[in-house]
Amino acid sequence: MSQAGTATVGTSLVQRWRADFPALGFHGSSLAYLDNAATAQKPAAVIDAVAAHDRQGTANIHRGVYRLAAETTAAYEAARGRVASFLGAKAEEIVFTRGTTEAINLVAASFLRPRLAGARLERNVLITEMEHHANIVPWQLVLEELGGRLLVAPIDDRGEVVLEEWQRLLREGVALAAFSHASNVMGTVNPAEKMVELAHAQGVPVLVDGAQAVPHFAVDVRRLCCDFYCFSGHKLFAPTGVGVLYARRELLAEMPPYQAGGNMIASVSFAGSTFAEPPARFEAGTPNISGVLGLAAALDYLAELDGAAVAEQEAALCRYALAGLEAEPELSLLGSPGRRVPVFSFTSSLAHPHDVATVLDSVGVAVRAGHHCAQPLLERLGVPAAVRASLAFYNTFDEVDRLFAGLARVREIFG
Amino acid sequence: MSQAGTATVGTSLVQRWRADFPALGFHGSSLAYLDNAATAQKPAAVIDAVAAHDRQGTANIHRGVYRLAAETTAAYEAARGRVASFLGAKAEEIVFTRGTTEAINLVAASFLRPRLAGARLERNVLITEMEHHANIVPWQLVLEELGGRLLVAPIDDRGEVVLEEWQRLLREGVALAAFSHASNVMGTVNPAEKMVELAHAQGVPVLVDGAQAVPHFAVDVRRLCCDFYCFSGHKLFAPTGVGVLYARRELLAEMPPYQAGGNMIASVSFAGSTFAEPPARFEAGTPNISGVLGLAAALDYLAELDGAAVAEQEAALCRYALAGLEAEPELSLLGSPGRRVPVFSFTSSLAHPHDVATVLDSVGVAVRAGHHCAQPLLERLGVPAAVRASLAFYNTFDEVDRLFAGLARVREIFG
Amino acid sequence: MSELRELYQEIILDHTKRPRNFGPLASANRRARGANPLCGDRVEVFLDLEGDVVKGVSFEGAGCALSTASASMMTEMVQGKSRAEIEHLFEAFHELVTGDPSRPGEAPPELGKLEVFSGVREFPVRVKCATLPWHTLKAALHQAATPVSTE
Amino acid sequence: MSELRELYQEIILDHTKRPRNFGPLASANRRARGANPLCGDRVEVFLDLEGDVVKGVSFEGAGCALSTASASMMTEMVQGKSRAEIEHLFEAFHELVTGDPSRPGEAPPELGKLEVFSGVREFPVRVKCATLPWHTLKAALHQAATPVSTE
Ligand SMILES: Cc1ncc(COP(=O)(O)O)c(C=O)c1O
Ligand SMILES: Cc1ncc(COP(=O)(O)O)c(C=O)c1O
Repeated sequence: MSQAGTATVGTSLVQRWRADFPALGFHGSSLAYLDNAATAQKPAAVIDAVAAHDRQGTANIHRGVYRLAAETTAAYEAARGRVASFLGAKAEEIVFTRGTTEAINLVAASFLRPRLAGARLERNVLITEMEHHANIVPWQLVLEELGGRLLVAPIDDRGEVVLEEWQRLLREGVALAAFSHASNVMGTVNPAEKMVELAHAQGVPVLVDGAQAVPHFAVDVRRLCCDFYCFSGHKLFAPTGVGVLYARRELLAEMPPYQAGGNMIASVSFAGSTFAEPPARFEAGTPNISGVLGLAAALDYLAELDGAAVAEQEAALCRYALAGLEAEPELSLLGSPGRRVPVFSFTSSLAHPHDVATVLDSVGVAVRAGHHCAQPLLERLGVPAAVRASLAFYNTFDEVDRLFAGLARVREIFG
Repeated sequence: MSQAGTATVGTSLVQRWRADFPALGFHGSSLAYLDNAATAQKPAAVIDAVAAHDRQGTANIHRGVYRLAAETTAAYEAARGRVASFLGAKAEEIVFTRGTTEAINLVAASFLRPRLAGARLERNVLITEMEHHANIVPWQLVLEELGGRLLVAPIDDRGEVVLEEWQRLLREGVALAAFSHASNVMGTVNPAEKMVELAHAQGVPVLVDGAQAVPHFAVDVRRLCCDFYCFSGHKLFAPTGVGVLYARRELLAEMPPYQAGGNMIASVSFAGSTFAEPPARFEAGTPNISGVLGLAAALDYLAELDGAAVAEQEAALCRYALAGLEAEPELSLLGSPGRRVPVFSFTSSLAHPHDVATVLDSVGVAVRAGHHCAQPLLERLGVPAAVRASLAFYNTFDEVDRLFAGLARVREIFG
Repeated sequence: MSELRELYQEIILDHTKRPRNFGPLASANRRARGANPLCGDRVEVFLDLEGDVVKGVSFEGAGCALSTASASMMTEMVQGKSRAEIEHLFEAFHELVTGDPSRPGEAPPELGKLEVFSGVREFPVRVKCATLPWHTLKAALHQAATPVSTE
Repeated sequence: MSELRELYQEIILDHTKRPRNFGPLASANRRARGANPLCGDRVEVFLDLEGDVVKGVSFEGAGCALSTASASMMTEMVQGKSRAEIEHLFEAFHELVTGDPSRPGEAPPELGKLEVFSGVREFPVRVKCATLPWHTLKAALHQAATPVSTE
């Protein structure tokens, strides 16, 4: 497989990006990190922002009269504004969570639960067949408790949602529809605007799980028109322990609290308590302050990159990896979506995914093997596990070649 | 007020401790940080551990076959073991949360809720009058929803729980008793062993909120015999966004999941899902990996200090600050507990707490003013707000003197 | 230190210690409550509004020096003024206390002695203390004649 | 690279490709299921236990090379052995695959050709693959005669 003609962005530009990520330099050529869909490496700008905050003195937020507390609070709220502008939202529509999983749990607890507790006709939740466990199980638990069914829109053989089915199921008493903007297994980018539009045509509110989308393309929640959007910082080159729930202001305003404690209350007495306005109402206790600052630093870092060059490099890498994987006769790719992010899952007719991953690891290629927290999808696809290689803009053609070399080694051993 | 005779630990030792905290050096003598009960500054050991992890390459945990993932998982689980040994518990009894607030919310959701959902006679939760909102409101929300009363054991004029009342109320159909190991307002250290013993004599399980305790003295959950214990990393010189729930193994084993998503499941299908064993069952999604590693680094850092010297210095500082505050005629201290941590709240007859804090800030003393997330306690004490100065082992006599100088300035302006 | 003197000017301390127009107003036909729950400041504003004009005004409450002095001086300033004049005054006051500290500029003349609050701009966390009484007054002004509370 | 050859020795690859004693056992009076949900490995062990002694044993399932080979070789090794002997064997096997890689040491002779699994100790995340069949066998051994599943 030749790289000629595919590498459109200068190698030196990619090398400059790589230099921003200490971990890539630390491992040098001994590691091709191709597990970016699980978590991304962090640029020095993020690591340093977190460290600098703590080195220069931290304080708890929202309650301090003194300057250090006021400054920390201002920085925390500025980060909220930064995230809002990243998504095209308003600051008061941004709730900080631990990650995508907690964001979805928050919606399950404070939006779905109260809806189902009322005697509504709409008692079901509609998802798709390609969801991550985080976008399945929180709904299941509420539905089991309060009564209601999980409806599942099927995918076709390319790994794309069957839109007619999505549309049909939306009429089956749906209280909330939820789908991933991009699949963490097949890389499918769903036609989110269309899916939201179809849902809204039935008056159904929509949550979009953007965990695998935001690392790869720009998202504007106003254009999407979705009601909820969520993502994880750690997959977007930011620290672990911080994520985002965007929710339309009108929805947040009606939602009861999620967790309870400091910061989310207006007043407390033993007779009863009243709650703060959103977003504070949904951020009980001391938040992950340094994580939030790290997330803002990651967004700043990304904004300073040449966006067109990043997109071009990712697209070229994506084509190159796809072509190479399709060329191997022993491999079966899961899904062949029309629009995709560079996330590829496959099985080998020669070896189990775990063995493939072990061999790849031994040649310095980090990929994931398993069910990728999407057991129902893998069941639908008829495989118990798969290997997944997922790319970030900082990956190189050489690293993809390393993956191919590792797959050749699998053939040598198991062929 | 003279320091003679009070400073028993050599100044040079304290200066060495201070050198471990970059923020103290960064501000130099321009800042006396006396808001440690809100959040503590971080030692370089913690900041560097977090940064080093991300600089050397991170991976998501629990699901990776490759070495970097295995190493990260091992480090994460070693941190769990580290926390367990810190508390005298077993690793599988440690659940990582965002902080104390989330730990209590978890117990409210996965322990109290199922208990009250059953048709039990015990439908009440017993707390004390000195609790933080985090140890009040989560119970209120569950009690309001499922029916049950919040019982409140009163405190006496010294700011200590009236044990006879605690004992009496324990007989009033209590499903769970919860109290703070140390008060975040008055500094009171509650007789935790005794209070747990009294509860257990009535068969009542007990949660101890250790947020203000662990930064000041050693805690052994086996000796305490409590059922749940929780604390926040950020008050213990560790990063924000990580906290700990200890729960007895038998209790965790029976508790249903809290949040749902990746990592906490055994298997997922659209028909229903089964859940992992504790503690994984309670840690849905990607956790705050670097925060957890930072917490372990903080515990290691603290373990390497000369514990006796730390205790001596804190005790001497505590006596010194207390004597000085008691000597000012315009100040009224909230509580005068027999056993205490160096957390002091007071009001001034000359100025409102906010004005006091502003004046103190202008002379470089960071203290908190407000209700300290303990409105019911302040109501009981008859004050709408108070100033709080809270010390850590790294504070100095000079810094306490600076507080006194600031209070003199308050007298000048408002006297 | 000098910032502190700018903040706690004599006139402010005087109003803090001896608040004017303090206590309920018998003739009030509007009233509103305001609170800053995080710091415990509470204020209640009583208003005797005749048509568009403030005939009488008083306040009650417990708060810090800034909110008490602000409430006290506010009651003096708005006496006899129309809604529109008060709105304008509040805007100017808000501008005064939130402006960029590095570009002081002249306070508009209509503010009169309220100008002493210019020191607040150096203390952003205290802005709410100074403006709470004004927000509460505004709530009272926009009320129907029956008194309700706003928080 | 050489570690990899240590791990995937010929005999292991042979058992992976042509597992012995594969399929249900007609005479089975015990059976147990084991699973490693995170990687999708599934195994079922069938046992014909007469008194204390394994008269027949087979397995079924889908898994990686290591779990398949481990299951296959296990069925060969435990044939005709008593419970106590099997317990002992499992302990030795466990020791073999989890031992400190930097201190290799001799494998106990009773392990026989199971020794080829010593390469697993270099791959701690793969230990569960090799031991899953053994855990499942143990579950079957400790069962009452009626078959139940263990996960
Ligand atoms: C599509 C999708 N949704 C949700 C999640 C859960 O994200 P987190 O573990 O950060 O909460 C992931 C990541 O694994 C994902 O890929
Ligand atoms: C006694 C007590 N409990 C609970 C909390 C809440 O801790 P966190 O905000 O870290 O969740 C605090 C800290 O404010 C506290 O002092």
